[in-house]
Amino acid sequence: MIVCVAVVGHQNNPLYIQSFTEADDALKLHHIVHCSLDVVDERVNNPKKSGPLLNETFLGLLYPIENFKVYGYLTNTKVKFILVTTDLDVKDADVRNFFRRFHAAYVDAVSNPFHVPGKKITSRTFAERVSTIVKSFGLTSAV
Amino acid sequence: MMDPATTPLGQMLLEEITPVVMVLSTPSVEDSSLKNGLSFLHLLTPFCSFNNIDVPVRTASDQPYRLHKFKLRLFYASDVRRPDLKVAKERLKQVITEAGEKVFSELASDVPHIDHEHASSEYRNTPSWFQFLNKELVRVASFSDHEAFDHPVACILAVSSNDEGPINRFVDLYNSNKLPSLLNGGAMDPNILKHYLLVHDNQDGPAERASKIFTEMRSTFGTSDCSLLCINSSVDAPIKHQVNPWASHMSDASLSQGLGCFLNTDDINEIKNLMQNLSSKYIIPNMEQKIRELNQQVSATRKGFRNQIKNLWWRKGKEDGADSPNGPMYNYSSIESQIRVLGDYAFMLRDYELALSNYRLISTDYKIDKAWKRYAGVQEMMGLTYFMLDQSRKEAEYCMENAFSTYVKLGSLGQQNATRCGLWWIEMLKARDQYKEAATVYFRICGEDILHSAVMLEQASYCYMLCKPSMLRKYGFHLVLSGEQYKKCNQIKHAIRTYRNALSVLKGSTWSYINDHVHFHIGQWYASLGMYDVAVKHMMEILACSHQSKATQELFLSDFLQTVKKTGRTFEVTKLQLPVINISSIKVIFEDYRTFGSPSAANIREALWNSLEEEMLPSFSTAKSNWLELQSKLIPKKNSQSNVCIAGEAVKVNIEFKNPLQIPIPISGVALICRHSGSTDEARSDENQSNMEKNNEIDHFREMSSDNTSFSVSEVDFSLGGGETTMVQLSVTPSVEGTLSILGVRWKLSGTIIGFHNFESSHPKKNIVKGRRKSNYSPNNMFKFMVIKSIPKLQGSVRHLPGKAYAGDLRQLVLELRNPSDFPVKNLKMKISHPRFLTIGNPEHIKSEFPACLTKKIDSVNNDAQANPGIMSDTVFMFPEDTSIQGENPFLWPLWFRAAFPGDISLCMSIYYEIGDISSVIRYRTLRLHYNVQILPSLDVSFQISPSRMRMQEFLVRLDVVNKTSSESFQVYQLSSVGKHWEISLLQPPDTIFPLQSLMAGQAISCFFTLKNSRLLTSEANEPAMHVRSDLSLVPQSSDNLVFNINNAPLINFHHFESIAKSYTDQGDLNTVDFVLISRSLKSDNNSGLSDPPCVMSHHACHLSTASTGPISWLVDGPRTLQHDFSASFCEINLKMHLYNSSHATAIVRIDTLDSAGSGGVVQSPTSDIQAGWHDVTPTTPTSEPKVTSNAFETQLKKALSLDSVSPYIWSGSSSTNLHLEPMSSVETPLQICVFSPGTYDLSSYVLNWKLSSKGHGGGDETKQQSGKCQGYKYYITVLQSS
Amino acid sequence: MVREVAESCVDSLLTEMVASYCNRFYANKPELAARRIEAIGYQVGHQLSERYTMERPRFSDHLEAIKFICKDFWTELFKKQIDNLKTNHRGTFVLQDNKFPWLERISIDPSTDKVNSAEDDSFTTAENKAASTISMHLYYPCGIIRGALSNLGITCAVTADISNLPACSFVVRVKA
Amino acid sequence: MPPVAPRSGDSIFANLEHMNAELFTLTYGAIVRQLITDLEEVDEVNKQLDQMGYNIGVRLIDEFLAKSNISRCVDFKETAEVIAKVGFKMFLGVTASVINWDADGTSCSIVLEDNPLVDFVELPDNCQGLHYCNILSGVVRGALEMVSMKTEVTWVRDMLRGDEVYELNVKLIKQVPEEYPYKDDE
Repeated sequence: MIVCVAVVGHQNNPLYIQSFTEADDALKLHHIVHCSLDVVDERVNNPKKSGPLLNETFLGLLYPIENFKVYGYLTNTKVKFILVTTDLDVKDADVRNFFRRFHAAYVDAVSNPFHVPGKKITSRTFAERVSTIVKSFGLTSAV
Repeated sequence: MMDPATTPLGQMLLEEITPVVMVLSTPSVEDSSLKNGLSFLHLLTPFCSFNNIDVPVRTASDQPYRLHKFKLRLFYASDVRRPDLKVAKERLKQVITEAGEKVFSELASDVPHIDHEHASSEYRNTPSWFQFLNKELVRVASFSDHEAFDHPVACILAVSSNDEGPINRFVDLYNSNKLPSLLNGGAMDPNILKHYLLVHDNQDGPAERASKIFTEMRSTFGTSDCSLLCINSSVDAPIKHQVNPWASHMSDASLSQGLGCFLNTDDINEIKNLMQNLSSKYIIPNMEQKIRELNQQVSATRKGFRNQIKNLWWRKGKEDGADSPNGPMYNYSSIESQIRVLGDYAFMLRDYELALSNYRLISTDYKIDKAWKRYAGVQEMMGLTYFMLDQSRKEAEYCMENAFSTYVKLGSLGQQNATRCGLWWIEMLKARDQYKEAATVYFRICGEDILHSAVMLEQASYCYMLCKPSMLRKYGFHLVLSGEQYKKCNQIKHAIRTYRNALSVLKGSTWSYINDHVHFHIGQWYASLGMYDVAVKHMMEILACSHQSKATQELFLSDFLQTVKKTGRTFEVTKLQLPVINISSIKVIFEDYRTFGSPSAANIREALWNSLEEEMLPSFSTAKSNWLELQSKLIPKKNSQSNVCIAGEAVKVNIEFKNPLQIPIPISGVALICRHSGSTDEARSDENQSNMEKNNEIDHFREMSSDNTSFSVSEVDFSLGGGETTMVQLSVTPSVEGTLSILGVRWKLSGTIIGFHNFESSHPKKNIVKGRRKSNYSPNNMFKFMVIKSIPKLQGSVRHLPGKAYAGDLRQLVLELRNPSDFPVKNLKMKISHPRFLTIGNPEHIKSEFPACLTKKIDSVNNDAQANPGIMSDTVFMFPEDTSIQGENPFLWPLWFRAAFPGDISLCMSIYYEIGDISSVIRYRTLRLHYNVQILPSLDVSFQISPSRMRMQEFLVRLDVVNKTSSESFQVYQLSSVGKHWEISLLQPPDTIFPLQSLMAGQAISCFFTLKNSRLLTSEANEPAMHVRSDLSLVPQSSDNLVFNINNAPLINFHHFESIAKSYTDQGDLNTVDFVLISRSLKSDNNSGLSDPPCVMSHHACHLSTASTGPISWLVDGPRTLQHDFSASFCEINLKMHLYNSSHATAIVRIDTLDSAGSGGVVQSPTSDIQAGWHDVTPTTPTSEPKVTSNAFETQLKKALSLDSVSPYIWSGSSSTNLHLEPMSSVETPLQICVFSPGTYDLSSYVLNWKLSSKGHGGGDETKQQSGKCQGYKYYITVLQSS
Repeated sequence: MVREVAESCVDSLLTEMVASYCNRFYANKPELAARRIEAIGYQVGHQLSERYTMERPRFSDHLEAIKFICKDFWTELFKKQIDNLKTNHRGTFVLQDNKFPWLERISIDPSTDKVNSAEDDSFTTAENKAASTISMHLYYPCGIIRGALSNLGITCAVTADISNLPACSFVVRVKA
Repeated sequence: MPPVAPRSGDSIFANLEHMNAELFTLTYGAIVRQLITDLEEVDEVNKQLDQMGYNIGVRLIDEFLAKSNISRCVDFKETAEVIAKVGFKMFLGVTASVINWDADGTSCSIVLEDNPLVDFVELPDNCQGLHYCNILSGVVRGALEMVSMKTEVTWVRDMLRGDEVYELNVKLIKQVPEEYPYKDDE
């Protein structure tokens, strides 16, 4: 199951972090997301490591930590989406599909004329959309 | 890549993996060496590492090479065993703690800023205790029996010259049952190279005895294996060694002074030579020798195909060997052990190829035998060998990984080894700049020992920082992790240190959760160390944590407050984040020459006031009075920009406080911080103020807040609920002249900590009251005032002004003014923003009661309107000269209020007055009053006027009244026409119009009047027009018939402003009539929220044009029915047409008579297509006003009658007549028709074309047309056949 | 479902927006009006680029991004591509549209001036008002381009050149 | 001659030049945001939006009449219907319905389930009191004025403020006479 999703701005500032665990591990998840940025940078800066998926928005598995898997996605506008999950076997297709829908939601959120670029995303609609996407994660492999 | 030997790992290996020499000594030997504060072993140690020993060696395959760097490790026999873990741990702990203390004390007070150069360098010279720690951890794993390089290669037997029976001592020194387990346990070959050393202490006397014994030794043990060492040769005073060789080898450098005080240079050289010989002549050759032998054996038994097979078979054979975790026990004589020994010896003599080949050989065996520990050990060595050979990193890492994981699998057994292996591995990775990997290994070797793992995590974090590109976030994360560990085994200072470093990563980032956590804990920990000030500083960072959960917020706040309490003093800090001050909300309200009757008045836009006061203020007046420039002189140039306030009058500041938290916070003692300086010389005091603030704001502030002799500030306490925002008004009242500047605001958070906020540092939006006008206002000026000595200030209010009223409501109000000061004021003037709503009354009105005063008095000649012309025009109203306002009894003046039109209006009035004494800077002031009134729609009145056809200049008026209210019911009381030349009369008695005398909510009625132009009437002399009935009571005579005098103030004034509002210019138009409808509200029991229902309401309709068909009105006059005998002849009928020109210009009128009746309705009058029947909705804006749709009637009539057939007739006489009509005059012209058969005829088939000769008439307005065409109106004549 | 509106909506909205800013709010401060209009464009461009770059690999260099603007981005907006792209390989790109839709639509909009002058206090003659209106209109697309590029990590200055109408070329100068 | 039957909004919309709404939506949003920053007071923004709408309406009406060959609308009631059914559809691609007429047919409500202006929009707290769609009311007012109907248009319900629809109350103030001779057939 997905424990946390995050949007991180192009200056590596958190724009949106939402954890979906009842446990109070917000801090830990923040740390995990925060660290994942290092990996994202690494992936992007020396693409030789990222190999075939050169410049693809989907960065794949960033790193496993404890019992979490951290996936990354980097938009063309240098905005990062981070997905933290506890699932053991994650289908790549699912993650891609998730990020695609998440991205759509994000784009609509920043299309709100009152949203200030680079500021936290406070939109209620966005939050709702995200939670539905998260809930449906893995269930619908229908791309 | 650099030479492996020079890398840290290389160094470490050359240190650690070197031949071990076991030392056995007699007590007396120790005694004599202890004189130098050294054990015998320590005495020798410094001379056991050789940087250039230069010994020729041969490899197993007879390749000659030379050894340069060489080292021996000396151990007492008792120490040749696995070290005690507990002791080691204790020592580590102690070391770390000391390091903690040391580093902590060096900590810079501010958070270290991170830059890579600095960072990496910091790591390059890692805290020495790291290295020491790692070394210890490596050592802990030494003297294991599964590896051979810790096995002693030689043994030194030391006997003192004054031991008795030295020879025997030598013998029983080395008796097997005292030897360490390694040797007699069978793990290694017990008969190792022995060296017999006779130690002579020169202080015990001359060396004869020694030499005697020595010769004896040589005979017994053989010459080569014996040597004599004389020490303590300096008999006299102890000597200081400037470079003390032992110091570096002692654990604590403190007592390194006295070391070796009795050893003179000869002694030292002697020791040097001894060790040199020992290693070069004995140990190395001996090892070399051993290598050769072993190699031969190994190659004999294991090299070559046959041996391989044999070996395999054999191993398969002893498959059933006991399967203990470290595999079967291998005797030193066993081939496996020998191969291992061979490998290790080769390694120690730098013959890495040989070493590697043998390790390879043996590792497979161990693997097959499942001798995992040994296997791991060999893998480990292979890895290191690869490294030293600097070939195939892959292999090297693979081996290390392999070894490590195998050790780990072994659990507790392999733990120390795992750690050691890990450390070596890490060093290997670091040597190759694979810091990231190194970090992960660190992560893997932090075992369950918390302290240990803390250190490892910290080292890991450094690795993350060092890798390229550096991973600062992981660096931070691991620092935090290690910090937690440190905390767990309460190494608080380390914890703080790591957390602080972590801060450097987070600095300036918006990762608030992490940031809060770190700051908070640093704070807590500092507090636990009793360093409260720092603690507070850190905790303050996170107070406004709106993003945190309620619980967390409570935790933070309570902890913070406790800490503050612990400091024991009232903390005073700038930029305390609780509560948040909304800078943009700050608003300064002060009164210089402007004074405000109410707060609401202060909120009105300054521009509005200015426009209102324009005419009153002398500064605006064109006439320059002599004291005007005096005023400008009095205010110094530099102050002209800064505000003026009056001593004794409060300057108010509105500030918005917001509580970002979900928990309530009590705020107390909120007050302004001000500075008052007696001098009006701004510039200098500015200087010292600014630099004062620079050096230390706080003290400056405290000092400010303390002095309150020259001014007094108000203090406010309040409590902010969760997420609450409150606007607080603070005030400062200067008591003496000078300059006052408001520096900031101070408050106390829940009674413990005092926060300051400095206004001038933060630049607020300038929405100071007068800011809008003076856009060049700089914030500093906004808070700076020039205090002048106190002057009178009027207080004023308007009595019983309703908050809500119905449109048309007319009321009498009273303006009340007070002047508490004892100075007189003069030249009062007043100006009102909405004269349509508010006009100034006459003083006598106050006495007379309302509404009676409005009614007509019999004797009163109604020309009050002219009596006070000042009111008629909406200019400034001057109060009479003699008005003096003083003391406690108020000055009263009547005002009239009339709700002109529905909507919310804000009434502004400004009262100007001048100050009696001349010396003051401010000579005049204005009192600004402001009131909001909500006006509800009440009656909706509209008129329609159409010319009557009965008589010239007589009109039919239709009045429509709709009650727009929801509940009120009104009594339509009186209708009056303004002016004196319109007479109105009812067509039907009032009670038929209003059966129940009142107009219910929502009800609409309409009634008709006739309207006569009395002027015309008087000109015609048929009626004596003594007194014109311009007022008309609409209630039955029964009720009290007091008639409201609409030509009297205030009604006439209001009417005047109404008509002005409609922007009609020409008053003199005689064809327009104005109506005033007076109505009263019946005291209805169901009161509609209104406090007091209106008792008199007036509705005004202005400039209703009677001249609907243009200036020309006419009347056809003649018989209506007549008899005629058509059999005799056709009938001629004579008619008269009266024409009247109501315009100011002569008119030329042409009457065209049209015979064909069919062409009846070609012509249309300009407005004929307006749908009759609907009228305007209540206007919401003053400008849009009811337009009365005139001659609707005519059209209706036309429609009505257009059906019936018209039988032809002809106009006799000319078909067109031309007439001249003088202004305001009437003529009459004859008309004649011929009718041929009896019937009813409509004589409307004629057209009047009229034209005004434009001369004479001011053609200013376009509303009046210059020429036109009028269709004749219906005139029916019936002709009967006379019998 | 992709929602659609009549083109005239956008046209009249833009016309009115420009009119309001030039004639009502900043009647006598054209440079301020221009800045506001550009800012509006900037925000729109910023948001659109986010939207239109979904589902596509990241651009590895400036040229790629510019090309994207010329092709897909332009097509989304105007149902046509930029007709000609030039660059001096030192950070200046010239995007030429031979028939810039907005230009021809707004420039032949007769009612604009009438309506403007209705509540207009600055007395400029109709034709140079028309000219100024055109240039004012161009601040909007310039803003869009700048916004889009900056969101793609390219800070630049964008100007429009209408020396040969109806062709219109946008000059992008990338800040080094 | 009898007026040509007005074509349905959809058919006009179909063969009208149209484009995807995003540009329109975002542009409007940006304008509103900019207005707020420039004018500071929300009421002022409302006013300006309405003004802009009015000007647009004044211009748009001709195209509207032309495209949907609707003969002159005399009756207010009919006009309102046309605006709702045809006007909104052909320009914004959404259909509106006209409800609760008052007794004397001078006031009604135009109701929209959604409209392209407000996609993505969420009002921030400091902008309550903003009529985000105020431009629409202006357009309606302006258009109606061109067919000589002076109206007062006000928002009754607004989804951005949590209502379930957008409701626009149109109130006829007066019908000013046409400039040119008015044929009434007897």
